[in-house]
Amino acid sequence: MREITFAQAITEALDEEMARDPSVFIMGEDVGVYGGILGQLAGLFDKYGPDRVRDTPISETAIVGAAVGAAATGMRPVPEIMFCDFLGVPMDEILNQLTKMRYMFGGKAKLPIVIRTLIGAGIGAAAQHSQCLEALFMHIPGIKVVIPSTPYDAKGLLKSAIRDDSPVIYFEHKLLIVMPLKGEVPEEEYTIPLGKADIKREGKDVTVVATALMVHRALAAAAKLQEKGVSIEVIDPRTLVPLDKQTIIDSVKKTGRLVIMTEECKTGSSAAEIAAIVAEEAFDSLDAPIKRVNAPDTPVPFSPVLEKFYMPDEENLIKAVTEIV
Amino acid sequence: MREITFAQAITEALDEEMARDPSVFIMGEDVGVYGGILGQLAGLFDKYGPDRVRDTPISETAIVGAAVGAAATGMRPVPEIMFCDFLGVPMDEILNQLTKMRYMFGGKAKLPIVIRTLIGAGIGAAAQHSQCLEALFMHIPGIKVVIPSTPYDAKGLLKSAIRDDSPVIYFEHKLLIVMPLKGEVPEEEYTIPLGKADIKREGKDVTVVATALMVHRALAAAAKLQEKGVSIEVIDPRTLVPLDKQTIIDSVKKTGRLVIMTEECKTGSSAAEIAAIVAEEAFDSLDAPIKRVNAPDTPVPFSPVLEKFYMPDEENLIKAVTEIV
Amino acid sequence: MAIEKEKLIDMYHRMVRIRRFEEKVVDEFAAGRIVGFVHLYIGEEAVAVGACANLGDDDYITSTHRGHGHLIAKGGKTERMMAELFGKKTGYCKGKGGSMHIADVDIGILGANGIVGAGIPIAAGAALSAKLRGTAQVAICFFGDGASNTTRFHEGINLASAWKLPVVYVCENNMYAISVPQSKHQNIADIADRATAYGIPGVVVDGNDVIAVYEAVGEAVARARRGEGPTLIECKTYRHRGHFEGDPTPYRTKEEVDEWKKKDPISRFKGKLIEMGVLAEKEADEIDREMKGEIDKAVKFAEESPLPEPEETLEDVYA
Amino acid sequence: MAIEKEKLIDMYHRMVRIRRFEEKVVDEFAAGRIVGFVHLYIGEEAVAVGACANLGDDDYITSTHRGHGHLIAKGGKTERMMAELFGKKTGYCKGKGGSMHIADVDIGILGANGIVGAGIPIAAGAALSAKLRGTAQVAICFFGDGASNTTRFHEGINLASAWKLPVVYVCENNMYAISVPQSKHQNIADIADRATAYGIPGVVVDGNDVIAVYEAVGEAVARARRGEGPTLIECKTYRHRGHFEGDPTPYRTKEEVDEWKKKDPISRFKGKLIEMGVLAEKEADEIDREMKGEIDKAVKFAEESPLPEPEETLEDVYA
Ligand SMILES: Cc1ncc(C[n+]2csc(CCOP(=O)(O)OP(=O)(O)O)c2C)c(N)n1
Ligand SMILES: Cc1ncc(C[n+]2csc(CCOP(=O)(O)OP(=O)(O)O)c2C)c(N)n1
Ligand SMILES: [Mg+2]
Ligand SMILES: [Mg+2]
Repeated sequence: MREITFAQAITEALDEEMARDPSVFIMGEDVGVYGGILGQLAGLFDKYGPDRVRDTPISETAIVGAAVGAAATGMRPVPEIMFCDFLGVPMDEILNQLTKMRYMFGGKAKLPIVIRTLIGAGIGAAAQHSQCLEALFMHIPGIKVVIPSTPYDAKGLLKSAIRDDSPVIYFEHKLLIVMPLKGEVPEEEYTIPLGKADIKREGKDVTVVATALMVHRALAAAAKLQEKGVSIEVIDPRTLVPLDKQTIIDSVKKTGRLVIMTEECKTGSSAAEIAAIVAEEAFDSLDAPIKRVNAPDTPVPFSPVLEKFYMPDEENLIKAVTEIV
Repeated sequence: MREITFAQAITEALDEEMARDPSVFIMGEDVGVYGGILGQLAGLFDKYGPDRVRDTPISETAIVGAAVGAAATGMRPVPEIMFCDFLGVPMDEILNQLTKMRYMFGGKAKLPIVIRTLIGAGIGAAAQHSQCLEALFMHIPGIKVVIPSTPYDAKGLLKSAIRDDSPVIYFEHKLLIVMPLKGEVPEEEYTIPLGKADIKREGKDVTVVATALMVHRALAAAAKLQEKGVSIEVIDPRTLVPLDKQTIIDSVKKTGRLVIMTEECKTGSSAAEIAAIVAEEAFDSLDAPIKRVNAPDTPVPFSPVLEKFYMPDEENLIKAVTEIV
Repeated sequence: MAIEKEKLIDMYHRMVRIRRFEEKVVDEFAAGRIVGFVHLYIGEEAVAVGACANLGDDDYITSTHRGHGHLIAKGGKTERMMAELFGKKTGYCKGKGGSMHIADVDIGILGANGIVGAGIPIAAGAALSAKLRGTAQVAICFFGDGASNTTRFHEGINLASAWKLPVVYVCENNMYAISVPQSKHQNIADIADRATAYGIPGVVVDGNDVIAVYEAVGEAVARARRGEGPTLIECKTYRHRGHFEGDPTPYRTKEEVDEWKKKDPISRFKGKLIEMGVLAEKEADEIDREMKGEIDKAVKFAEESPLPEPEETLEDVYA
Repeated sequence: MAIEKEKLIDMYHRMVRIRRFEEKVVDEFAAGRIVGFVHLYIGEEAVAVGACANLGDDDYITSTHRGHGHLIAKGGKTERMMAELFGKKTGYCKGKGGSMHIADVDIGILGANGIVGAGIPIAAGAALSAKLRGTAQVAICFFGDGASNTTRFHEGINLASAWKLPVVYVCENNMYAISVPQSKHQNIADIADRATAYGIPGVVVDGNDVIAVYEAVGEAVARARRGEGPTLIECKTYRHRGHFEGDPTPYRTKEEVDEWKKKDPISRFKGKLIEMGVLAEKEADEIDREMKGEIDKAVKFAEESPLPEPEETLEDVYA
């Protein structure tokens, strides 16, 4: 099968959905001529023009607010917030309009909006351009949370997100784009349903749930642990809301051991929620404490030596696994 | 001992700290002549005047941003965001300035700021004026999170918060103010250290961790459960950051059972983090699944019948406890 | 005066309907049958009615926390509004929204809103949608003097002006943001001056003169439909009641309130209509009775409607 | 021209120091010894230097993502800056901040900032602090044309004007927000016109003329110190390099860049100083050599400085 990059997967998904449905349009900072700050939108401006690929002022509040107004009146906006770190700016629009309007109106409005945004450390971008903020959105009812780890997933999930009638936030890990990560993606059309985890590697001793970049580090750790005779099952939830907890619980029933690895700051992360679910709903299957491998509770530091220490890696995961097997 | 209301406890703390330290000042919407939307600041404007009790425009971004600038240059601002629901507006200032500046500057700035704000449902204020958002701030390193349940705690914790050299967010549950909840508070000065849980009731069968209004519902449930012969220990963390996990773990070691009850939407709540900590650090002491009693993952509905269903209550807690004893 | 008689009478109808609706809300709130935050529009009716009189059913409005007037002016049904205030299943939001969240998307009402200024970018978005879909729809966005200091005001109007969107921004300057007078919350006298910042027209209007509002907004709506972009219209007005029901109003004097009550937009309009020979005193009484009757029926409808089932709390989060 | 010779020469020094510093950064970034996002100020030096020449050590500035120039103009040490860019322990932020977060609170530098417009309310807060403490300090806030469309611009300047705070807002209009030209991100030609919205003076200045900037900002600083509140000053300028290092600049032409290079603020100022008889060509060369030497030393200092220990990641979160 042909291989494409993570960024190309995103471009293709947008391209196909825009071709398919004239109500889909993009708006954001430097999405036009620039093609997205990391090139995720290359070529779309030329193909669809300035009406459907709209450069905005630096006005994240207006971007999300206008998306709400456009969606409530029949469009399917795909706004971009360049880095997820900037989601604090339109947070009120997300917290009080986007995620609540349908409910407050008694089910009368439909808000088919996909907010695309970059997450993650690893390129020396420091504290305000490197965060992983998915947990904040997990905690706000009314928005689905998508966090792909491969070009295949990125494309299939983005297409489903755009077709979904509810608000979605879609996180792109910048290192997967910059590396660039390549992966197999069929020429034929496909979609991936939101809410379906993917078992990225089967195993029987320990369940590791990981997201985005951490999926790759978990797989690398799993390969090393295999050499030591420890068999790891790596589960990529792909969407945190809806969360496919059944796949996780089924795996824990098999392995009896769970480690959750995400790049977020540990306290209050998506890893906490997954741990809490398993401690509540699959307690009897557990043979060992639930471990979390996360970034520390600090901002992301700049210096490469500090940033490396900050980011969870294979060694951290191997250590956590070793403590419970 | 004399009894005062929850609102009076807050007023007294502010009054004493303003009298003590001329660098302390208040700013926010309707904090002046109006005395705070629920009267939490009654009398302070008359006593300290418009320079130190400053009515602001409806500009939450500027309120927090200006607090950062003032604090970095020697003042101790106590900004108010009327309802926590509005914290989405200055979220960027919180996420990227307030909580990160010290770190990004390599430890060179001190930001002694206390953001006061109202949380909670129960007065028919609907989706945009009733939320409990403490989990969002737990997940952002760099800010301490205070959530008192009694007038005594409210006063002692607020005084400590104002004296703390780090940013603090201080949540006032509106129902505790509106009821109004009264409680014993000594005339003499006292403070309560941040990071010290309070065992509001001792028990031996089940540990219940609860915050804010839920502490009172947990105590009411505990009284009923006592009649059925189930002995509940009720722990009020009082601060979620720093979290006194030792007191919780020690209690779980004694009881072997844990239920966490907060008014937040369940997914990604502070209850999830507490569950995850115990599942990670006190797994061997657990004899049963960790239960969470929370609001559902929905916005807060308006109609009193819906709002009542939405809010966790004694019955919900009794049911959860009954499932694990 | 080129306004047709029917139009004028219809506007008068709507103003009275709003007033009677809200007077009833005062009583029901006092009686404890309506709970929560209720912000009344009494004294400001000319703004909503004058503005909305320029719109059709498929045009849009965004409203505020003080929304009853806008909704009624745009054609909202008083019985479904009252039922919502009573928290009933037959309310516009099935009891989920309450006063601050009433909406009727089918007739272009994109919701009252509990977040000050939130409607400003939302209205821009609705206007963008109209533009992208190639319709002649416009959006009117209502907001207060206090809202003109929010993030949403600046980013929303800048976007609308940069993109020449068909939206009319109607600022209801009632001189206070809760307890804070305009002179303390901003260093300008006329909010319309802020139009300069976006290169769009800014207009000051007597907000208690429904015809003046109608005409100013009419021009702006025409401009918007021609594709020339947004206008900022400031309507100077006053709320007779406290910020919300229960407000002790320590921040203003009785004299000030009395002064403004003399400028009551409904009596003024009535006087004018009588003077113009368009309305007789008797007809005015008739309209008043009719509206009272409608509102009584609305209350009865609300009373007799069923409450939602508690489990409905869990519905309507996702589409 | 009432400016003293020493002052003029000092300003020239600072402009050259900024230029030499950043030219070195270009090389070090290309060599991979500096990583992350690096936004260069080359071509805009007159703004920072002209503005900061009005300040003392205890006055404040807030800077931007494009901060090197502001920091050097306000007295920041190039060796500690370079060490920070190298991620070293001796850097201003012990390696935790990098280019976008360099600060020196001791001399009033409240930080470069990776969030566009974030400095605007922060500067208002520093000015409020000065006012509350009863000092004569002022704050200068730098920001770009793009930043003038953000939430922070509006709320921050409105607050500063409502409270008459001693702050000067210096907008560096370099005609682009990354790839988006001003004409597309706002419907006005002069950002200074936005002063109208806050009832404060708005001034347009040639941002490549350091003396013009110095004088305009000087007047605003004096006004601020007199307690008369903020001023908005727009400096028209241009960045010679891409938005950040690595930017392929598909959004502008080489002709446009060349046109602006002809208006280079440093050569212009040098020409003027020579013309005024304040500086000789030889002295200018000497200054250049001196600055080059300083920057070479800064690089050496950075190179030879130790890296932070990985565990330092965990420090400095709480006070
Ligand atoms: C973002 C936000 N901040 C604060 C509030 C609290 N609040 C509700 S109404 C109001 C005053 C609004 O003033 P204005 O815009 O002039 O409208 P008016 O009430 O006068 O009609 C405030 C501060 C809010 N609802 N939303
Ligand atoms: C809130 C926010 N939104 C977007 C960005 C991404 N970004 C960084 S610089 C920039 C352009 C800034 O333009 P301008 O204010 O004109 O400053 P200039 O770069 O031209 O000096 C953008 C969009 C950001 N850093 N912060
Ligand atoms: Mg008002
Ligand atoms: Mg610019």
